[in-house]
Formats: sequence, structure tokens, C-alpha cells
Amino acid sequence: MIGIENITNHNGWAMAAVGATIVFSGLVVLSFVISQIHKLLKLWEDREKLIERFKKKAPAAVAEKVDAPAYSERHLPSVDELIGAYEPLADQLEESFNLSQLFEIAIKNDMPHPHLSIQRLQEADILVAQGDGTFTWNKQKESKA
Amino acid sequence: MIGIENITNHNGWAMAAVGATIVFSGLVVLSFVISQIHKLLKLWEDREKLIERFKKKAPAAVAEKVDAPAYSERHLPSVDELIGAYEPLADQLEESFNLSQLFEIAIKNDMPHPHLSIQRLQEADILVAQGDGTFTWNKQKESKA
Amino acid sequence: MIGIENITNHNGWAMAAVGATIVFSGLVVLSFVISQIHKLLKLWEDREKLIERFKKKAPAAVAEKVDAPAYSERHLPSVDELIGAYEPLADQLEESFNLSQLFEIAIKNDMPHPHLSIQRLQEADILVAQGDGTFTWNKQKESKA
Amino acid sequence: MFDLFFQFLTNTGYYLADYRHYIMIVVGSTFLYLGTAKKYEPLLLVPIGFGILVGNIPFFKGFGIGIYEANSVLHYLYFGVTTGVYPSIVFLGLGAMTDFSSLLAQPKLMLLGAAAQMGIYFTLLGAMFFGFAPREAASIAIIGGADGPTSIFLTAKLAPHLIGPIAIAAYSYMALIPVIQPPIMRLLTTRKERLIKMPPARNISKKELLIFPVAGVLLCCFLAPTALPLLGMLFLGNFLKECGVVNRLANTAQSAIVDTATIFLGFTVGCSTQADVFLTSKSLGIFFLGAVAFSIATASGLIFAKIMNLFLKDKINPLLGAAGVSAVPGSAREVHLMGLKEDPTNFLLMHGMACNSSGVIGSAICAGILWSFFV
Amino acid sequence: MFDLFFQFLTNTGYYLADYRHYIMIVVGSTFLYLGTAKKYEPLLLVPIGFGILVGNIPFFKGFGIGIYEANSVLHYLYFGVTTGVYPSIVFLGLGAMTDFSSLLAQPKLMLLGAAAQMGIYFTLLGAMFFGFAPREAASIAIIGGADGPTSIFLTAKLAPHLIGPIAIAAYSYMALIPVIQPPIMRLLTTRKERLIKMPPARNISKKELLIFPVAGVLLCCFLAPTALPLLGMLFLGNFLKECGVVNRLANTAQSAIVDTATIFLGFTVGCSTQADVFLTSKSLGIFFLGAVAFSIATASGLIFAKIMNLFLKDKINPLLGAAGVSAVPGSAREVHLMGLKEDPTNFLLMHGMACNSSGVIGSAICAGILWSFFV
Amino acid sequence: MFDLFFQFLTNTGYYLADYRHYIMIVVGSTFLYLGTAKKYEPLLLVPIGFGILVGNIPFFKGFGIGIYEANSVLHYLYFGVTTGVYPSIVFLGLGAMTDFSSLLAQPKLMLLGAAAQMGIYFTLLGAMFFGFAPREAASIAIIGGADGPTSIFLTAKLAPHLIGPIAIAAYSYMALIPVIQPPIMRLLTTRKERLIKMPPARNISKKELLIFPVAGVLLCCFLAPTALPLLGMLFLGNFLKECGVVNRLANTAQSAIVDTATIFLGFTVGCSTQADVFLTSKSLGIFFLGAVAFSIATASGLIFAKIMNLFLKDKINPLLGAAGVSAVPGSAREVHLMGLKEDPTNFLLMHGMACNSSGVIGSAICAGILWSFFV
Ligand code: NA
Ligand code: NA
Ligand code: NA
Repeated sequence: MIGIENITNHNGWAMAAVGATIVFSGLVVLSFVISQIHKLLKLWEDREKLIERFKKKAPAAVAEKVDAPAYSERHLPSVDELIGAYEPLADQLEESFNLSQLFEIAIKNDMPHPHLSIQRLQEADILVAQGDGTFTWNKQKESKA
Repeated sequence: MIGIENITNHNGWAMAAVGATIVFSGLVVLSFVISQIHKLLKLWEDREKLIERFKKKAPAAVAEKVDAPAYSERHLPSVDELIGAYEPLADQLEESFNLSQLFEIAIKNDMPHPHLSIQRLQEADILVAQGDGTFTWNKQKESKA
Repeated sequence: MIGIENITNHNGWAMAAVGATIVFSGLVVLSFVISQIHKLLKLWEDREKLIERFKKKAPAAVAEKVDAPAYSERHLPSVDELIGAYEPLADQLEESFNLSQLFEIAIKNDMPHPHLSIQRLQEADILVAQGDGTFTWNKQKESKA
Repeated sequence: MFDLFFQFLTNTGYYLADYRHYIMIVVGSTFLYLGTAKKYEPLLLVPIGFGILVGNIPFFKGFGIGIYEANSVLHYLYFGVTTGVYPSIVFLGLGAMTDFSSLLAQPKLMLLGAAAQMGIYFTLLGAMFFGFAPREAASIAIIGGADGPTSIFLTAKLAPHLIGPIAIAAYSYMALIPVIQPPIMRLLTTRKERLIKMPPARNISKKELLIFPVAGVLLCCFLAPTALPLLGMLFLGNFLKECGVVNRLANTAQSAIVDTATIFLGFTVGCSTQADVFLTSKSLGIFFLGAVAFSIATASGLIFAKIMNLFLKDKINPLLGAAGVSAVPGSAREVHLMGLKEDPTNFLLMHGMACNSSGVIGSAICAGILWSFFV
Repeated sequence: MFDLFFQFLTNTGYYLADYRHYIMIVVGSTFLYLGTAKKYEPLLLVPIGFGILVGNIPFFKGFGIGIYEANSVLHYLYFGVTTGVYPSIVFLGLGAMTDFSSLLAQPKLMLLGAAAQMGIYFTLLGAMFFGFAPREAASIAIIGGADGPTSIFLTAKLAPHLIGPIAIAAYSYMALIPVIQPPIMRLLTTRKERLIKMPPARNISKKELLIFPVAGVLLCCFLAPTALPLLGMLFLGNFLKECGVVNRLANTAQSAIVDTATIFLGFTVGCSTQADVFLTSKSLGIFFLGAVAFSIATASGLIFAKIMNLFLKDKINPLLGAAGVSAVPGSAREVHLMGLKEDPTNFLLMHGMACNSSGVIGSAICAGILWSFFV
Repeated sequence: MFDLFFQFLTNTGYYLADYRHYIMIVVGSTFLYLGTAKKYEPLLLVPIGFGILVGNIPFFKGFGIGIYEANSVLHYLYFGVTTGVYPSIVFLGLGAMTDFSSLLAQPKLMLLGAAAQMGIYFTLLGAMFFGFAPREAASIAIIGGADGPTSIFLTAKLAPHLIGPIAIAAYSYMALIPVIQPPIMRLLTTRKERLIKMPPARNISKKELLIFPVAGVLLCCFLAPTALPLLGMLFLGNFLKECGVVNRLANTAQSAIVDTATIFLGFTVGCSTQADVFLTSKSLGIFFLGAVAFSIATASGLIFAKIMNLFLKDKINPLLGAAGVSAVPGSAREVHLMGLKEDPTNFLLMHGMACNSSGVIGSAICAGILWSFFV
């Protein structure tokens, strides 16, 4: 079978029309939704700000520090102090190193609780993951810090 | 079955003889062909030179520039000028960078049609692909250029 | 079926008891064995030392040099001399290079039997494999050498 | 002895070859030349071209070496094509390499990605008009999606016997984008339109980039669940890339994984073009319809952009419509070059990429829709 | 025309979805949130979480897109789970990444890795008590091993229909280690015990590191040959790493190979949680028993450490017992942090890692033992 | 309780082991020692050696853990060996790593690669003389090709039950090249011959390097289409490397892809040496004939080189004949070292590599020829 007949008998017109309609509506919806995402995010953050008003602590921050227990707040030096203390150690290692290496060298130098300190430096993006398990010391960032 | 008999009954002599003959002839042919490749290439290039005599444009060159449309010839500065203009930009990036990065930085500096320029630098092997999508700025080459 | 009955009828008590016993005994044995490894190794090395007493040559050393034939001992300069001779060549290559590159450059400079020399430098860990087929020149090591 | 010798000779390619094998070998060499010397989409043309050579070395059926012979090595490697696994994996890598921020910055460009899919449905009608069976017609139509893996995936599901010609057509035209699109673009747009400049894209927050793949997979696949093998992987790859906590996985996905799939997908698709199954009148029809599909796709993108401009306050450059046919990143580059020609300070590349990526999503959805029509 | 349109609509996820799909989508999103924002074991939670989303997009059965439908792409990728190939490959990579020197330095810590496996056998009894069939009970019990690939491997062999819930339970609790373990650790140890310092580890010679994987594979697999698919690969990977002459193989094993297996294992296990097979009362029971298993495992490690101290001259810090449940490296980190809390100069990480790695070996042996009970 | 305990004990390796297992474990350890301490072809010996250990841990048949038991993990990994997929993939990587320029510079050296294949055909006769069935004899003969993947590929096609012994023999003798070849080389060459210096190779243009893989695959596979699974992949890999426009594919082929295939090929081949199937009189015969094959191959290469010298104006160093047995790069290195011994300024390595690579092509063709005899 061939020609218009082939199209009609196999419901071709319907397939074309329906198909076109659906892909269009689908992408229209998607484009609408993604155009709203940042507005929703803004609302959400405002909500957080409101909450902050009441209890002086950003939930986000809590999230960040979840595996650095509260007490560490009291005992740990500031990130800047940590940089001062740890950069010389990092310089003894190669460009990119494993945290364990940094950890051991920190112990050798009797740094106070190196584990949490290193964690802090990571959170502050001074130690940057290379994605292959190794880390580098982020000079630019540091200068800002 | 064993011994000569086993060989004879299973056509062993033939297999050995034929097999040896074929692998030999095969590699003889191959070695002859590859010994001719560079001669054929030479002929081909001479032919090109002849053609050049008539219309002053190397087909090869055309091939190279296929996706840099003709008009670019008129508007674009020479490769050396481009190097002068783009090296400082490249230096602002890391050792190996994505073309898009170079592209953006070129826009920031209002370079004229950076896209074609970058293309030129690639063709001139000043920008060398690292095979992982990133590129480096080839100092050696440049010194030659 | 449920409750104690289910456990009893399906031999649960036995499985738990036997399972626990076995994994325990297994790890006890393993931990005992690994605690002995270094002692065994020590015995072995002492044995080697004894043998040395008699014929003045460490089997270990032999093992190391297996593919650098004996004669090379006589003809080859010391590792330190080799470092002196090869470092300038290595510097002409990139940070990490293929041995073949170093080999070619050595030939260009008419080094005496570069193949064995490069082998020596490898055994002396001056040339360090990067695991991806490329090698780097180990400055630290060298300084010690 | 001589029997064996002659028996062997009659099994050599020299004895078995006929003109069709030589035609295909020329085709394969052309692919290699275009990919290598002309640098047309080498990642596609080189493996395919070499595959065409290998697939068209004449051999005695029954040895178990041909790609269509069970238990041959090529057959096992081809398995990833016939099951649709390779295309899915390529989409995983594609997602891990794609940066959707320019699309997120200007969502309305997504409509151009939708419009360019019209080429698919016109081609569907065209193919049926020329007498192709519905499932074949649908597989041919998807060529208009200008997306290799998508075409292979749908064809593997609806008309496996056409994988060879449809894949070759799709990839050839993707490589020929610089030849096909510019004339149509010039024809359908005025200089004034081509001069329109697009506003710079706003900055996209990390959170938006994170939410997009989740929203994308849910919205698209709720609409067309059959698009899941492609879009599920695409958005998975993109989430791995954007979430920033599994970089090692994202790196592997965008290097080792996608490269391996690319080599074996291209090579086996090339091998599948065995002369006897490939050189048919159907293939000719497919190549003709493929060209039509690409042209209509380009045209509908351009025209729809012009229609949008009737309603939009700040106009969009209609050239971008041509980038709606995915063909990453070829079509975006053509748009960009054409824009530069008119005004050397008009940079459309980033906007073009936005249309490209929505085109990829669009044609994957279309594949899902067409597939679901035939279940 | 409208028939087709409505037919299509009735096949969309919007039409087919029921509350269970939405529940699972919330679960999946939670996994992604925990993995991304909270950085809980992202390498596990991100692929699984995204897989849960993809697996719970409602679709019309029969298309061949669902993970449980033969010939679907997901089904082929899931094959590596049901056959146990992915877990073995993950163990290959794990071996190529693990440094056993701290374990070799203090072999007695290996007993803690054994003690922590008691959680498995108590849970076995518990599961049978609640009426699970023996093979199901064994699969649930292995959750106490706190080792994802091991749990998946055993479940694939004994109770394939429970792979989804058991894997999810195992991985969830591994991610929740920082929530589960600390209270138990505080409850079962005195401050005085937590202050115990461990001696620095002696240096390990290269030869010891070389002999260990050989001795390990022989001793463990002679005892429980059924542990071979896991331990054979683990020690192969470790030998490749330590022998130092095949670095290129070791590097590939610990990057491309293990990453690929991790992505597909996590993603397909996530997909396998299709609402209709996942949201059952059994799953609830499994999650409850899983929590019990983890707690008992932690407790038995701690208590056994205290018992050992009755006999040892130089005491070991009982906190290390909690690191005997593998859960690499989560549990070791918790032990370390708890030690630091009491005394900021008490570093238990390296010792914890030793217990971790013996815990991995221990639970692999247990998997072998349990499997062999049912042949 | 005690029943279960004893039942378990009777399933442990300790109970099931007999002297043959201990023999094989010693063999495996020897492989690991040679690979690690002596650095003999570690990339081959280490995975195989460890595989021999794992494959010879005694287990109760029926668990589904043995490599010959359907549905075991090892069985699935072994699938790539029995189908010939691993060897093909190794050849893909080999091609992406091989630089044919030294061969292109002196094509006549290719004849040495052909001559060295005579070892194969003499061994074929020898094996049949000792009563091996023709297909077995052909598989044994290919050991003379001194190329592991090629031997495994052909054996998988002709005599799968011999994969273990033939692979082990091939790899062992490849590792023992430094022991086998030198005496033969000294025996068959005069000092004067060993002192012959080869001219430096001319420079090869990029275009020649590009045309070679295309010409190679067409010429070789037209002659022996059955060599296609090996040579098609070899030349594909080489084209990816030389074309320079798909470096990312070439890089992945020569790292992740070939490493993965190497690990699993070596490991599973090692596992396939299960004592009960491996320790047979046939295996002894195979090892004896393998040694003969290697020696004859070396000898024929040397002798043919001397014959060539009768006709050539500028003589070639006959030592290079020994490099015609592929065994990349072992044999080339031996030739080089022997040359250096006679004259510390005579560098034959590059010329040796040329013979090596033509030896690889030669034995792949022979595999194709032998295979085609039995269809
Ligand atoms: Na598209
Ligand atoms: Na464990
Ligand atoms: Na050979």
C-alpha cells in the first residue's frame, strides 16, 4: 500500500497530530516549570530568613556542619588560623594529596584534633576535592579567606 | 590414532603446507604494499602541485578551512597577530582550558569574532587538543610561527 | 509459621550458633597467621644472611638484576654517574615521558648502551613509573643517591 | 592438498567479493576521510567509517564471524545496539557533559527545541506516503530528531532490520549540518532578523542546576514513560555532574564510560552495514527522507521562531530556531557563524547551545511517543 | 485521532500514578537530599536516590521499559545485580583502594571485626521469629554486616525478590551511622574506657603487604568457599595494588572499573524499588530488623572489646568495637570523633580503619556461611 | 546442630582439598613470584597467578561458584573468554598502543614476522603425531604464535576444553622468552652476523601511518576473513590512535578498556585451571609441544633471516629473526640485549619492535587460517 491511502489506513494523520501536540505541550510545561524554579527557591530562602529572625542560627549552616559536632565550635580555631597552621604542612606534600597523608603529617606535628580541622578546611573549600579521591590546597580561595 | 597415520588421515600435511604458504604470501603482499604507500603519496602530492600551477589554491588548504567560511579570509588578522592578541587571555586561564572558557574571556575583552579566531589558532596548532576536550597553548609552535 | 517454632523447625538455633562459631574461628586463625608473617619473613632473611656469609652475593640482589645480564656489571658506570649523564636529557622531555623517548634522545647523544643504563635508573627508582606507561625523574631520590 | 588450497581460496574475500562490497568500502573510506581530513564530527564518523570497512569484508557465512551470525564477537558487541543499552549509556555520558545553565537562563528557547521536532512528524507522513510500513516510517522519521543514539534506540525497538541505514543516514546528515542548514537559514530569515542580538544570560544558582535534572526526569517521563531509558540516563548523568559530591563518578561517566560506548556503538553500527543487507532501494528511500527530515526540522524551527516574535516584546533571533534540531553542537555553531557573518559582535553560541540541549530532550520525548504508538 | 490521543493519555504517568509512586518519589528525593546537602555517603545515596525516582515513574506494563520486564534496558543493566557480578567488581575496586597495613600492624583488632558480625546471627533469629522464611531471614540478617555489596550479593542468591528493600535498608543505615552508633557507644562505654589511647602502629614491610592478600584468600576461602566471588576479587584487587608492578591495572580497577560498577549498581538497585513490589509489609519488617541488626552489631563489637580487656595487659579502646561493623569508613570516623570528644589528642581513625577492613572480610565470610546453609 | 556443623565442615576447602589443589596453588604462587619479584611480564602473570589460586580453592560442586558452573560470577566473567570477546578487546587496546612506524620504515622486516610463524605449522604436525585430534592440534600449534590473546581466541573456537592449559603454556613461555631464546640465538648465528648494524629508519609521514591500518585490515582480512575479530579490532585501535582527531577515544582504548580486559582475561583464564580439569596428561603434552613451538618459531625466524641475507645487498642482522615471534616486547628486548653484548653501540630495539608487530599480525592471520580449516 502506498500514498495517502497508506497514511490514512495506518492512522498516520492521528499519529502525526497527536505526537506533535504532546511533545509541544510537554516542553511548554517543562520550560514553564524551570522558569519558576528560581522564584520558588527565593521564596524558600526568604522563609529561612524569617525563621532566622526567631532562632539565631541558619538551618543551612546546621546542615553544613552536621558531621562536625557542636562542641567543635567552641574548641576549634577559626578557618584563617587553620590556614596559617596547615598550609606549611600541605606544602610538604605534592600538588594533590590524600587527606590521610595530610592527617598523618598533622599528627606528626601534634596539631590539635586534626580531623575536625581538616574537615573545616574542606567545608571552607580550602581543600578542594579532585574527584579522584585526592585534594589540592586552594590558594586563590585562601587569599580571599 | 597416532603418529604419521594420524597426520595423513587428517590431512595434516596439506594443512601445514597450505597454511604456511598463505601466511607467507599474505605478509609478502602486505609488506610490498606498505613499501609503496609513500611513493603513491608522493605522486598524489605532485599531482596537487601541478593543479596548483593552474588555480592558485591548494585543495588541501581548502579542506583545512572548510568550516571557516571564505569571508573570514578578508576580515581576520594573521595568525601571528592573533597570537599576540590571544596569548595574554590564555595566560589568565589554567595550563589546560576549555575553548568555551577562552571564548568567554575573549568576549569580555571585546575581541572581534573570537569564534573564528580561536578556530584559526586551532588550525595553526597554537591551541592543542589534549584529547579530553581541554586545550593548551603551544608555546614551542608559537615561537616557530 | 512464626515465633520460636519457626526458628526451631528451620534449624535456626543451629545456623546462628554454627555461623557465629565459624566466622569467629576463621578470623582468629587469620589474625594469628598475619601476626606471624613478619616473624617468618625475618627468619627467611636471616637464612639469606647466613647464605651470604658463604657466597658474597645477596640472592635478592640477583633477583633484582635478572634482566640486566652479568656483563653489564663491568661495562656500566655507577648509578650516580648515570644520573649525571641522563638528567640533562630527561630535562629536555616533559615532566612525564615514555622510556622510548628517553631512549631515542640518549641514542641521539651517543650514550653508551642506553638500554641497560635506563634499566639501571629504573631499578634505582630514579625513573619512577606513573602506572600509565609514562615515567618521571625522581629528584628527591636522586638527591639521596 | 590442492583441494584444501582451492577450498581456502574460495573462502577468501578476493573470491567472494562483488561490486557491492567495493561500493561500501569506498563509502567507509569516505567517512574516514571526512572525519579525519575535514574534521566533520570525527567522534562519530571515524568509528563508523572503520566499522563499514570491517563489516564489508566478504566472508563465508557460517564461520560465525559476521555481525548477523549468532555467537560471533561482533554479534556480542552489537548486542548493546539491538538492546538499546549503548544509546542509554551514551546519554548517561552526554548528561554528565552537558551544562544546562544557558537553557535554564532562558526557558523560552526550549520551545524552539520543540518546534524543530515537527520535522519528525512531517517525515512520518512522508515515509508512509512512500509506502513504508508504519513502524519503519516512525524509525525513519526520528532521523529528523538529528540525534544518533535516539534514532538507533527507537529503530532497535521498532524496525531492527533498518538500524544500519537509519543510523548511517542520521550520522551522515549530522556531519553535513554545515552544508544543509546555512542555505535554509538564509532563505527563511531576513538580514534584519539575523541581526537581532540576544540579551546576556542571567546567572544560574547551583540549586537550580540541581533541581533541573530531577524536575526534568519527572515531568518528561511522566508524560512519555517510554522515553525513560534515554532521559532517565541523561538526567542521571547531569545530576552526577551538578551535585558536586560524586565528582569521581561524573568524571568516569564523561570519559571511560561514554568513550567505550561511543567506540562500540559507532564501530558495530558501521559493521551492520553489510553490503547485502544495506544496499537496498529502502536505504535509498531512507537517505532521501532523512535529508527531507533535516530540512523540515530546520525550517520549522526557524519559522516557529518568527511566529514567536509576533507575540514577544523582546524579539529572539530566529536563526536560533535552526539550533533546535539537536545535532550537538553542529547546529549551534552554524547559527553562531551565520550571526557573526552579519554582525561580528553578535554571539549566539551560548543561546544556540540552549536550543541544542532542548532539542536533545525533545527528540528523546518524540522517540518515546512514537514507540508508545506501536505497543 | 481522539482515540489515539486518549489511548496515549491513559499510558502517561500522570494517569497511571497512585499515592505509592508519590511516596517513593519523596523517598528518592530524600536520598538525593541526604547525599547532596548532608554529604551522607553520596557515592551510595546519589545513584540510588536517582534510581528510586526513575524506577517509580509509572508506566504501562508491556512496553519493555520496566526493570522487571525482560528485554528492557534497565533489565539488562540490572543483570549485574541479580547475577552478583556488580558486587564482585565493587569488591575488586575496594581491594585496590584498601590499605591493610594498619590491620597487619595490630592483628588482634581483627577479632572486633569478627565480634561485630554477631549482629547478623541475632538478626537471623529475630527475622525467623517474625515469621520470615529461612532464606529471607538470612538475607535480612546480612544487613547487620553493614556492607552494601555483600548484602546485595547474598540476597541475589537467596531471596532475589527482596533485593530492593534489603539493599535500601543496608545503604540507608550505613548512611545513618552517625545517628545510630554514637548513642550506643556512649551507653556501653565509660568515660575512662573512651580515654584509652592506642599505641602507634608499627611499620609494615612491603613483603607483608604482598603476602597478606594471598594468605587471606587462601585461609578465608578454604574455610568458606562460597565467599570466593567476594573475597577472591577483594584480595585480587589488593594484590594488584600492593605488588607495585601492575600499577596501570590497579589504577583502572580503583577508578574506571569501580566507578562504573558503583553507578550501575546503585542506580539499578534504586530502580528495583518499584512501588508495587517495594511498598509491602515485608519491607517495613526488613527496615525494623535492619535497625536492630545495626544496633546489635555495634553493641556486640563494643561488649566484646570490653571482654577482651579483661584478659589483655595493654587494654584496647572499646570504642573500636563499634568500628567492627564495616560501613567503611563511616563507623571508623564516628569512633574517631567520639574519642576526640573525650580527649582532643586521642586519634583512633587508623585503628578504626583496621577494624573496618576486618569487618568487611568478616561479613563477606558470613555471607558465604549463610549461603552454604541453603544449598 | 552438630549435623549442620559437620555438614559445613565437609564443605570446607580443608576437607575437600587433595594434593592436586596444593600443586596448583604452588603453581599460582610461582606465577605471582615470577611476575612480582622477577618482573617477568607482570601484566600477564599477576592476574593469571592470582586466578590460579582462586580457581583452585576446593569447593562443593553445585553451589554455583566454580568457573565451570552455570550462573556463577566467575562463569559470567569467563564468558568474555569463551566467546573470544576479551581477546578482541585486548587487540583493540594493543592497536591503540602500537606504533607501526618502524615497520613501515622497513617493510622487508615483515617477512621475518611471517617466517617465525613456521613454528605453528611444525607444531601442528607434531601435535597430530602425538595423537591429538586435529582441532586440538591446531589450538596447540598456535602457541607457536607467541601471542596470548590469539591463542585463547583460536582455542575458544576450536577446542574450548583446552583453554586453560594452552593459555597457561602460551603465557608461561612468553614470560620465559629471556630463558628460551638466547641459547637458540647464539647457536644459530655467528658473531659476525650478530655484529651487523641496521640502517636508521627513515621518517614516516602522518599520512602513511593513517593509510596503513586501512590497507592492513583490507589486505589481511580479504585473505583470511576469519582473522577479522582480531585484526579488525587491532587496526581499528591503531586508526583511532593515528588519526589524531579522536584522541579521547584512543586514550580510553589504551587505558581503561584494555586494562579492564587484561584483568578479567588473565584472572578468569587463571581460574579456568581448576585442578581436576587442568592436571591431565594432555596438559603435560601441551606444555612440551609449546616449548617445541617456541623454539622452532625462534629458529625459523633466525634461519629465514640468514636465507634472506643470501639475496640481499645490505644484509639484515639475523638476530631480528628471533623477534618475529611476537611476544611483544620480550623478544625484541632479547634481540636488543644480545646485539648490545657483541657491540655496545648496536641498537636493534626499534628494528626488533618492527618484527614483533608483524609477528602479531602474522599469528593472527595464522589463527584465521587454522580456524577456517575446520569449518
Ligand atoms: Na533533536
Ligand atoms: Na561488616
Ligand atoms: Na606471532
